Amino acid sequence: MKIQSNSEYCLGCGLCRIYCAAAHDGYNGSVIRAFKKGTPQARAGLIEHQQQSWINTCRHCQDAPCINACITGALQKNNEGIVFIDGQRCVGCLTCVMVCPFGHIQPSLDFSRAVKCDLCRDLAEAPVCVSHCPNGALRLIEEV
Amino acid sequence: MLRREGDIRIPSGCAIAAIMNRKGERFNGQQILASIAAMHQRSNGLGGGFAAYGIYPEYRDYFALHIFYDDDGARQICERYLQHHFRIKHQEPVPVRQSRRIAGAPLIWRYFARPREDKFYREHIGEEEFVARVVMTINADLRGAFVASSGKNMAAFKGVGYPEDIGEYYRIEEYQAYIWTAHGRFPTNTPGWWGGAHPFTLLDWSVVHNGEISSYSTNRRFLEMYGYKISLQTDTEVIAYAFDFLMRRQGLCLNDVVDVVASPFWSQLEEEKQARLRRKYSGLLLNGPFSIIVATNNGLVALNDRIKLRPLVAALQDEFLYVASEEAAIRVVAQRLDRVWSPGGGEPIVGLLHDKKGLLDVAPSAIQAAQSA
Amino acid sequence: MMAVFDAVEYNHHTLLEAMNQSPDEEIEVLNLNGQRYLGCGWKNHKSLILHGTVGNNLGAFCEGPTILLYGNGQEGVGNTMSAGEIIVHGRVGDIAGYSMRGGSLYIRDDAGYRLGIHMKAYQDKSPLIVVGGRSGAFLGEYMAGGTIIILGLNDPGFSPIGPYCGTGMYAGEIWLRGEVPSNHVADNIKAEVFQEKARLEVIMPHLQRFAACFGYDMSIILDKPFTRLTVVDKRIFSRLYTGFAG
Amino acid sequence: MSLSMLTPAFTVERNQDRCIGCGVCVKQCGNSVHHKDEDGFMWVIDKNCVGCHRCAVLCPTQALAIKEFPAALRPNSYWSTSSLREIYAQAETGGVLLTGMGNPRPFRSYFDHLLLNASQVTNPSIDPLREPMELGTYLGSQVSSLGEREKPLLKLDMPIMFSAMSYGAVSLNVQKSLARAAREKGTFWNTGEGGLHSDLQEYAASTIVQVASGRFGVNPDYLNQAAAVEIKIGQGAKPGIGGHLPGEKVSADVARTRMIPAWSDAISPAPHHDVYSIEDLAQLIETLKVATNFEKPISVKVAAVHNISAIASGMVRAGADIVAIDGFRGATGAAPMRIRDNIGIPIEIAIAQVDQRMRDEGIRDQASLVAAGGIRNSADVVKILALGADAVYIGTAALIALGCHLCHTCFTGRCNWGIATTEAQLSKRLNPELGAVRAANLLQAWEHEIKEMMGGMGINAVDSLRGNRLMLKGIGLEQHELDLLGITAAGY
Repeated sequence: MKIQSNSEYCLGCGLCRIYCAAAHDGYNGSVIRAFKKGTPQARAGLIEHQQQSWINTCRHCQDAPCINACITGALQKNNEGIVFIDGQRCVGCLTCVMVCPFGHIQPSLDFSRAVKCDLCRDLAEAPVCVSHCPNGALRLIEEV
Repeated sequence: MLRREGDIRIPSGCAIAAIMNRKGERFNGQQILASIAAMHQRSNGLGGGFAAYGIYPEYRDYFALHIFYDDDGARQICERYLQHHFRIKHQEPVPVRQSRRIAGAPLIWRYFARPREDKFYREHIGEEEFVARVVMTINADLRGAFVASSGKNMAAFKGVGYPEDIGEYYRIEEYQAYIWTAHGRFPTNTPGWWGGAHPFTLLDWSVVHNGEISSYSTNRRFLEMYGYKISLQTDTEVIAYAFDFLMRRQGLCLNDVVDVVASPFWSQLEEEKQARLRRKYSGLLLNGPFSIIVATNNGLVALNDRIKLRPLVAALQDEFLYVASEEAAIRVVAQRLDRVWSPGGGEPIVGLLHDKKGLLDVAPSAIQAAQSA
Repeated sequence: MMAVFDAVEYNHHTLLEAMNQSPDEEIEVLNLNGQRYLGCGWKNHKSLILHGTVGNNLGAFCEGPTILLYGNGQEGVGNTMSAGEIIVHGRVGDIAGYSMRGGSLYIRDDAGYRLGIHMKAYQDKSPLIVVGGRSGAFLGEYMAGGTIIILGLNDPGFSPIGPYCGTGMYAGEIWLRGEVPSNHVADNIKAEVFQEKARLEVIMPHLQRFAACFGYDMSIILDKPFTRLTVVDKRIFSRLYTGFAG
Repeated sequence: MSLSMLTPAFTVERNQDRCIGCGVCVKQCGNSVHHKDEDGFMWVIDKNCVGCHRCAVLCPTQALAIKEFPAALRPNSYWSTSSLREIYAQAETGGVLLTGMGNPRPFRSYFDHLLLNASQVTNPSIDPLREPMELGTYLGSQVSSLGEREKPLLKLDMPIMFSAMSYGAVSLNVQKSLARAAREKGTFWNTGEGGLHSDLQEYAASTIVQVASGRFGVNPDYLNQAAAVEIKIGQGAKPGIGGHLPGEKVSADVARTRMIPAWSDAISPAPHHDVYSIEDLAQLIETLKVATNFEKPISVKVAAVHNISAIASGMVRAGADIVAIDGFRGATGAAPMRIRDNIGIPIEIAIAQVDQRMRDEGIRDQASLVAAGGIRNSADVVKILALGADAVYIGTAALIALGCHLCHTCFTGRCNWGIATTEAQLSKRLNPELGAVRAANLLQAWEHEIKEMMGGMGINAVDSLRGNRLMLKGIGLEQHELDLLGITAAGY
């Protein structure tokens, strides 16, 4: 599974990143609380180039270099194919940040750990970036 | 002040019945009287009536005009109008039997007449169209006069009261007919006007009807486009005109008329012709609950709306065809029946005289469908 | 193969039907008088040879056919035509070439009012009208592309165009043989008089085609200077409006 | 002129307790209302705001409120604020006031003075969820006798079509959305006068193509691939005047579809120059019938004007198979404001009068009647059908379903909702996949509601609703208005 971005309909508004940031780090999607009280960090990037824009987020690679490189086994793939970080095990060595060929994994703002897209695996619904895209430019697709 | 039928639309509920001898052998009105009386609870004493076919053999070539008058003045005005348009062979008051239970009866006269040729030739119309126009003009424009029936060798006997009392009043047991239809009415208010009772007629057509047609205004405005003057504001009137329009003026066969007034749903259409009929005459789809018996001088058709919101039962015994709102109304006059059945929505029951098939041009499939139903 | 129809033997609709159903590439129709919609909506390369006075909308909405008319046309000749050629050995009525998008229209004699109104060019298509005689008023009104040439060959004493020529025009060219009264030409039009033949290069093929169609000698056509009318400001109404959200 | 006396129409209030400075508003506003400095300071230019609500809708914290600008002029019930603003604008520019969408003035809406009937006791109401309920409608002429070949008809699964809105006036994504929704719901969309884009040819069977005075994109293929051809004589928002698509909106793609050069103005003359009279209309109708081999119904669309019943009668006699009438609430991408707000009559009265006139003349079967201009909801549809229309066109309602917030500035071409624009960056804001779903949802919702209302009346086919004026009663109307509508007052 991964997020597919259709640049034909991506407006570059950035709402995907805002809702992404609010969905994680304990604010359960409340944008105001996340941004006014916390230090929100989006798990996806937005690339804009010549009036085109698209989301840059984890591809959840089949043979993921980040999993192979992780020194503590914090990076794992679940049975749905989602590549995620087990926060208990991550020691913040940031090896994964260096090996990701797409530059998707980021250090947390305090550099204590790595953060990445986990396709909102804790939520019952679609990832928040998909459900909040105002123009249907993002889709969750099965293939890798 | 209470407004009279025609000034206001009065929905009603009803009972209907018909008895027909398919050989054309005549019988008196006692059976139909018993049949409609058996459904006393379906009416409320504010309307009853009968249509009888074959009752005037001595005047079979004359239009039998039965006319209600509010008073003698109205009669004189109307008779001058009739003299102007018809040559009248014979005229007389319709014989009645006075009864405590019948009040407020109008003057009721009958005329056996033929149109003056110079009149309808001048307008380049046929005899029947001429009579239809005269009847509609009297009903719409001559205050105090109302044509209760205008066909040949037939008449409508109707008024305010329970149908059994109306039958007694008109002495219908003294008439011999091969088709009898009857109606008991339950109108929703009480102006009590004799013209508003059923059957409603035009030329040889008579209609008795149970139910209210929700498409009334659509049907009415469609017919008005073709010159029909709708004076009564009752569903029954537009049904009679619809049959007259489709069969006499448009030349459709009965089968096709049924496909117009009780058209199958689009999803149930079996042939393109039905779709064509529905598109062309969509304004005559009778929508809403009804069971009707439409009679003419060579037969009758009984029909339910297409989703069958009203009851209707038919029965056959030898040459007799019985139709009624309730089976009990048939059993009361014929204990032994060859066959009893309830037709589905939009399935006509057709009864035709054996020797007069040509007149009411029914497609053979309709007869088969009715007989095998 | 050529099919020949005698219009007298048909009514209006049966003639159109017979012509439409004819498989022949060339169709000749005799004794026409007022039959409308001939060649209307045709999308083909058939040839139509017509004799008589044809009814309105000859070749309307057509795309491709060649129509040769020996006689006069009425209103709407070549109305909204997209491609093809109509050659009229006679005169035509009003609004010939209305909204024409392509193809050409050669008229030997006069044309009526509003000739070539709302003509427009599109991609490789550029409609053309050549009139041997004069045209009525409002020539090239709303014109948005293409070429109209008026030769004024039949009435040497009169102006080849009526008043209000080129009103609301915003593209295309109108060429007139001779010089024209300035009060006949709309405000927004620039008139240039070309004496030298070299300047006529762009319209020369059209003039030659006209001469060949109707048997004119080129020297007669070229015995006067030509005036070219073009638009000064393509957006004359751009300041007419003021936006207001109401 | 240096000083503008116009105060802003709207003011944008930003709730700082809610604003997170994300800048979505800045990116979404095509009118440069919202700004964000490098240091994160956010500020607005109120006078640029048209009240389209794009920013407020997309703001993730609902921090934005768009309000009427509070600098109220001295109250004056005759010289309203808008009267003054209009004069200031004209004094500054010398221009004709140009505006968009439909007439917003507080004229009486007859729809709002009509009440529907329902069955009680004397006949049963019908439950549309469980019993059959037919909304299928055929549009066209029904005069051919049963022995002849039937005239061409349009089959609608429900009596609602999408109004003509041309590519150029609206974005291609609007047309894609409506075309898909129309095909899915068994109805039709209308190209408007701007031609049929190549991407939309797959929807040709659900398409009514227009022939207007500009004849844009009209050629034999255009006419023959459509389900029906509509001659556009007039439009409810601007009866009697033509159209003018400014060159800025004529992008290469629009130009290709209209078959004109790019970036040139696209002018639709006020009249069709081959229709100066009713017999000319007959000629154009027949020309189009000949050009389409008598296989397409020909519709003629006119604006509802004072003598509409005589005009409609003439149109029917001229051979129109469908008469489409656009009431004075009909919308437009651009119209002179004085024209839009002062010309024409309500569609309710026009339909009532035309339907009755056609019946009086015995020609109601010769053509179908389509009502357009201000149909806001399913009850309006039911009411106009009961007054006599066979079907309706919806335009404004369809655009609102796609996101239009009725800011009335379509003429700028900078529609923030991606609707009335041909700019690629703006039109991409309407994803036609989502648009098609929204438009189809609207049709589906109205379809259910119409069935509910018909079921309540005890009617199970739209055939029996058409012209069924007994199902309508007037409330708060004068006798002459009731007479014009051919109905009686509530309680009568």
